[in-house]
Amino acid sequence: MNFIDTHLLSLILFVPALAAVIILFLPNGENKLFHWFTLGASLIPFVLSLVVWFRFDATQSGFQFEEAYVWYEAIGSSFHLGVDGLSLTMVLLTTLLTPLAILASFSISDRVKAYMMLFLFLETGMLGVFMALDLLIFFVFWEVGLVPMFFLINQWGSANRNYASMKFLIYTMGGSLGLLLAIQMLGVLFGHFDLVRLYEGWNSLDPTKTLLGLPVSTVKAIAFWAFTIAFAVKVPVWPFHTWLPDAHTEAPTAGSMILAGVLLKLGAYGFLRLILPLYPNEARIFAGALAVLATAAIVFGAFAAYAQTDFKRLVAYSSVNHMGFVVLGIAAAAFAAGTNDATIALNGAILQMFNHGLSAAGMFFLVGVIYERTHTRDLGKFGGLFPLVPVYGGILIFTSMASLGLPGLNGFISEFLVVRGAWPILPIYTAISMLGLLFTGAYILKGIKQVLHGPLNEHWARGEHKLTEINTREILVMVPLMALILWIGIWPAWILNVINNAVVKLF
Amino acid sequence: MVPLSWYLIFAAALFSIGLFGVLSRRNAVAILLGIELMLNSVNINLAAFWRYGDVLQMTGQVFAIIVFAVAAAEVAVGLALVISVYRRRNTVVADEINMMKW
Amino acid sequence: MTGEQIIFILTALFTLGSGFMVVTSRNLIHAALWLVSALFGVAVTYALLSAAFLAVVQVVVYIGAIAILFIFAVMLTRKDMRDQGPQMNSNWWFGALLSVLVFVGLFFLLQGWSGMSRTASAIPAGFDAISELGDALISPDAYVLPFEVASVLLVAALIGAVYVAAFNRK
Amino acid sequence: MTTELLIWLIPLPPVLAFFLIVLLTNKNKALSHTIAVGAALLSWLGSMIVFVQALGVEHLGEHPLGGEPINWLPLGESVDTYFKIGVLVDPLSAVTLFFVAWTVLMIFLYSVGYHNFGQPVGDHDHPGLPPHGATVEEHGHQRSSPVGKHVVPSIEPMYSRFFAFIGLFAFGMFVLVLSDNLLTLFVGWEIMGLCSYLLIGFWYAKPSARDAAIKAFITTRIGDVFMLLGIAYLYSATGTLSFREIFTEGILHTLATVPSGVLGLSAAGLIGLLLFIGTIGKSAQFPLHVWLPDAMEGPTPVSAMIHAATMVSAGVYMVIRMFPLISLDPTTMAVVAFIGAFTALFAATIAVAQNDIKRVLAYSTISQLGFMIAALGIGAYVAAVFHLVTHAFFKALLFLGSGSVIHGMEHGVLHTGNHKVDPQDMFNMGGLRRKMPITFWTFLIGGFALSGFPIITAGFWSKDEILADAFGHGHTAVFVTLAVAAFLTAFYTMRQITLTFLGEARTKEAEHAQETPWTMTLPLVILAFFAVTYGWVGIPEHFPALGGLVPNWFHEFVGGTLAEHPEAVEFSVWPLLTSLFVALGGLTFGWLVYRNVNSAAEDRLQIPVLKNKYYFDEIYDRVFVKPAYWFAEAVIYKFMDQSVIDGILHIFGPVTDRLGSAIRNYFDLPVINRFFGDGSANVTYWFGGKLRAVQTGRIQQYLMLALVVFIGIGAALYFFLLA
Repeated sequence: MNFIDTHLLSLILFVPALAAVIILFLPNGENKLFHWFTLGASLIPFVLSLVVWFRFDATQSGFQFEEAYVWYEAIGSSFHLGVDGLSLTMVLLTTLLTPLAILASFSISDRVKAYMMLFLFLETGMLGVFMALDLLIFFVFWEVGLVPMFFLINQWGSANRNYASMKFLIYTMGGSLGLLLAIQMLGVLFGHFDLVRLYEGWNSLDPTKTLLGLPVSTVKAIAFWAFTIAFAVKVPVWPFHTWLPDAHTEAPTAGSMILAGVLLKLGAYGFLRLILPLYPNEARIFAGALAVLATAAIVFGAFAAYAQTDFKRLVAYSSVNHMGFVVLGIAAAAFAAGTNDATIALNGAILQMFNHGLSAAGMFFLVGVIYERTHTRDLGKFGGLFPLVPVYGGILIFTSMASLGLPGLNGFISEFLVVRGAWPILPIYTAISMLGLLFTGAYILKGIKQVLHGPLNEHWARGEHKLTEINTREILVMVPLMALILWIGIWPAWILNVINNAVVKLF
Repeated sequence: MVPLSWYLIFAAALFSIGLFGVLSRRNAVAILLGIELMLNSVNINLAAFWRYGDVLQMTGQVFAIIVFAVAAAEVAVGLALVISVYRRRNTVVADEINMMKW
Repeated sequence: MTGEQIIFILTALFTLGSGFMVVTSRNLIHAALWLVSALFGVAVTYALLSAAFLAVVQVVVYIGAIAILFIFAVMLTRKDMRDQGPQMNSNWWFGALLSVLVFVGLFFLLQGWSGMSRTASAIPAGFDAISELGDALISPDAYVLPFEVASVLLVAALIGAVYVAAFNRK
Repeated sequence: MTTELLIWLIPLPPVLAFFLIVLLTNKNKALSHTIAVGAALLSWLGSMIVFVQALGVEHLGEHPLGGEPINWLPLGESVDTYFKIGVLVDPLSAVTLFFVAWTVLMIFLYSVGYHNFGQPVGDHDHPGLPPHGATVEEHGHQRSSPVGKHVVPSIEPMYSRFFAFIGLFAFGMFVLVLSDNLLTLFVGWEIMGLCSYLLIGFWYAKPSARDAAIKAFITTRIGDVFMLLGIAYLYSATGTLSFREIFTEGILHTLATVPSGVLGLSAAGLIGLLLFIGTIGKSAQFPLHVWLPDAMEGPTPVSAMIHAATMVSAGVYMVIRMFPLISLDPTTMAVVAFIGAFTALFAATIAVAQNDIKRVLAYSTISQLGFMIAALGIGAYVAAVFHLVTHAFFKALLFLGSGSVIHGMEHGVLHTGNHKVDPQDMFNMGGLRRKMPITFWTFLIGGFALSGFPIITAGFWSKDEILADAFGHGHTAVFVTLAVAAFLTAFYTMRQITLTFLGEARTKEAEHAQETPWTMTLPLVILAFFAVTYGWVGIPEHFPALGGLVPNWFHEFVGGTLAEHPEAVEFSVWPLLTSLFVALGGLTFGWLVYRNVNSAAEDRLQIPVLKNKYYFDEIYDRVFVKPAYWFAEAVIYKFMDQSVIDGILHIFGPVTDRLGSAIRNYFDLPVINRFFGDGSANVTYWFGGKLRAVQTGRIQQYLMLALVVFIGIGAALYFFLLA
């Protein structure tokens, strides 16, 4: 047990990858075996991360469960892992959503082996980003996550998958180009990539000196934007968001769940983990610009979602809208770092990340459920399905309401905290983003209206097209999500406590 | 007394003669004969260095013995190869054994 | 010029002459026989160097075994006992040139070496070279390992030779 | 059980009922309604106990019940900055709790009968549509039926679901009333918003119901987002949302003096205004009133829930709750007064021209809420609360009564089988007083209370107090506006009663209407009791003759909520005379005009502009809804995202493509490929071709070559290094 105790994070990180390798040696064609094996393998990190969660000491500052190994000594990079309240929340989200996404992919019958392997590799990639305390490792995992997702979209996606997957890949790669350069620069300057030491070293640079022949402030500003654009693409911040509707829409259901649930969080996590601590001054200077973009994402995202006729696209745009609140909170915190308002805004932003992970994954899954049965996502082709699928309808309304930010469910808490935190700092942007909140209601209700309500579309009522009710497996996917949505909505203290302590200690 | 240089020059001369045989003879067996001469010249050197160096150290003679063994092995394998080639290609002329040509 | 020197010169001339005949005689049988005489000259040289064991082995192994092996090989690889065509290849002159060059090179190198004119010290009284050699060959402190390796090599060569020269079993 | 714990527990039974019904018992109708009604009963019981205990507390306003709040959101560094929630029962909560508990229980009970429990399952009923009736075998009491079969009302297909929804709704209201802070109040507020959406759209398969539900949700949400901003502002300005902490002298003073930077308002003014916008949405005040009449698409108990007991009251309740804050800024108060008074009159004029029995009541509700808002705007705190309570009782009574009427009419429709007859149109009714006597009498009481029929009805006392306050404090404009609105109220109420119950039956369906079962009439009777008697607890002391007979308990009790006990206004005869005149005059005038009107065509008040509600729906559709959709689709999605952003991205594609092919054609192919690539290969090939001659395969030549090289290198080394 001692080994497990001291290597918890490594185990969480590499169990999926190991399982993926084992899958390689399983006999071909045994789809059931792949399904259950992958599910089992993805549950191990979940259980382990629960262990971490309960052993985590929220009152302590700094990173916990740290592990450091020699990795690339020549350039001063070490394999340094560790979690604080911020990353632990995200790790938990990832390890929770992955088994659910895998359970959701049980309906996949095409090249199951490769699919499941990609999924497990994807999990490792995402977890690595959240755990890494070394910039180079961070970047490596950042890119590692990209590849499986590209193939998931490209191979198992729907009609327009080539376009979508290329757009996703190129967009993100383009963004991370600057990130890599900036990371290299930091590495060259300091001779190491260790985040904990960089927090101190980078900020204690004498601003009057010159670096690489340029004033420190200029170098920092350039590096700031390099980081920011990489993360902004991933979040995505308006106007870097157009890859998102395409990728989400074309990805297979489970892919969309993970894409919306976790991958978008990578960008926001980057903001919180790297940009705010490393560039407090630049972040304050450019917070206004960031707030404009966030507000644009909230408002335009909501409008664009409202304009959709494709159910999945509607949900995809809702992600732009919701992640806008995360960025708004970050912008506010950047502008007034250290104040109580900033703390509240960051609490809201991080909780919103978690909440959006739950509700967006749920929404994408529900879209997937109905898509699997009807093979269409066109809102105009549904209508009045509620009597046919009452359980599905109930779940859909519940999840939609979480997405809409109904009080009593999780989304409200985080959105309120963001609004509360941002209001005294950025009142105008906050006020404008309320317009987005209003239209959030409009597009959610539009979705429900077109799918469930109204006169029954007889096409789905009988015959071969008869719509079947959501099955037990699919309900099982939704139950943990819904339980958490409700739990956080009613009693958020258990998670907010961890987040709050991290925020107070970190910023 | 015969100085060391005499032996060495004698060995060098014998070596050169052997070398000439190796380089110039057409017959593969003759080439092996040349090699024998060269090996012998080396052996002379070894023996001479033993005699003119520390007599109590037997290294030179031991080496000479080992060279004998190697020479015997070389001749055995070499002649076997020649015979084998002769069987297949009906020639022992080195110029005609050029299967390894581009 | 001492007698020893005279004997050496005679032996050397005899050996070199035989060697020359080995590489030049048209008839391979003759060449092999000339080899025998050259090896014999070398054996005499060993004797001059007080290496009695080597001299004996030279006669027994080289002349007795290897030279005879050559003669067999020559006979086995000939359609008839007569030699046809030239025994030298077309580049023989170049070979000769290179040989001379090598000799000249070696000569020059030896000229430049300080130990060239060294003379042999007397063999200590009671020194038995043969038993010393035997001890050296089987002593674990000395050369037993190379000796054993050499024997393994011989066995391998023997088996290899049999294998290579054996009739094609196809 | 301590009172604090009991207060915490009051909201729980309905929400537990919701989850129980949804998850477990939704297949069993009887069990579902038993659970729901039982839950309502439990909450009612708890509320009554708390109410009675609250009555027994001296100076409840200063020492409200509720106990210590608990930490809910850990925020910031210390427990001091954590967000705490708790419960609070002060006089305002207590009286609200009283009427909420009663009306909720009555409505739950009423729903059992309204949704035809005990009736057979319909022939062609479909989830999502109202029941169409079921054909049953002849039972012998309808001998006129020639085929031996006849149609009776059928049970609602989604019966259990209805009880689940109203359970959640009741939960929301209890949460709202018992909250000690604005955030949980908002939680309850929004849960009710969701429930109203679900309940208005209960018959979701009807496009009209579906659209009405969305309209209700979105329209109220407009107010909600502003309210949320107000909450955020208040929270950031004071660091707390707890009523007990906000309504302290220091904080209120700070809020009143700190400028907000917007329109010259103080912070308190802006917060008040933002919160008030929430009320405008929730309580359907002008200009966000449009959703409420459409909300009539829901089943009638829902209308009663929304209009009387819960949702719209919630809006007014919130303003009353925040009155100490809102009253700090005169500008905000003026806005509140103006909106309230204007809405009162505006909605009353529309109500005059409506033919749908429920729509009349809907506009009447808007109008009455306007009264309360206007009362608050002029500072008449107690009068507003009083009217809120009495209105809740008599408006619930009226809605349930109208539901009873509709139910009776539907019975008639099923009997005749003529489904073209709208059972809600008053011109299809008439003479129902004989068919449905209990409904008639209770409706009459409710109607008179609404009109403010003097002395006996509760509505008179509360409305009179508002008018007296307006007059007494010199708000003449408000006074006149409200007086006119009150006159119109009496007028359209009498119009309604006349058209529905009096005269002769105008259709065959009305002739065959039937009295409704006890589950529906019992709530009517109980509510009618309160509609009359509740007014007597608030008779002004100086009222001629009656004043002083009963102590003005209400004023004393509710006034204690505020830090400064509000003074009762001086008695004046003018407002009394006015209210007597408008009530009796309106009633008489209404009866006179409509006793002989037999069809809509004869109704001279069917003015198009009134009938079409001043075209607000159309205007909003043109000005907001359609442009919003156009903006969303054409501008944001099609133009900005797809044309501009993706367009720019798609430029990258061809440009990169061109660039790539240019590089390929002009650099890669000629330079790299042909010169360097092919060139180096060619050179290698050429050399190889030349050099291959060396590879003769002849061992002696190799050896010679090696020797040559060896000698060469040796010689070179010798000459360059050793020499």
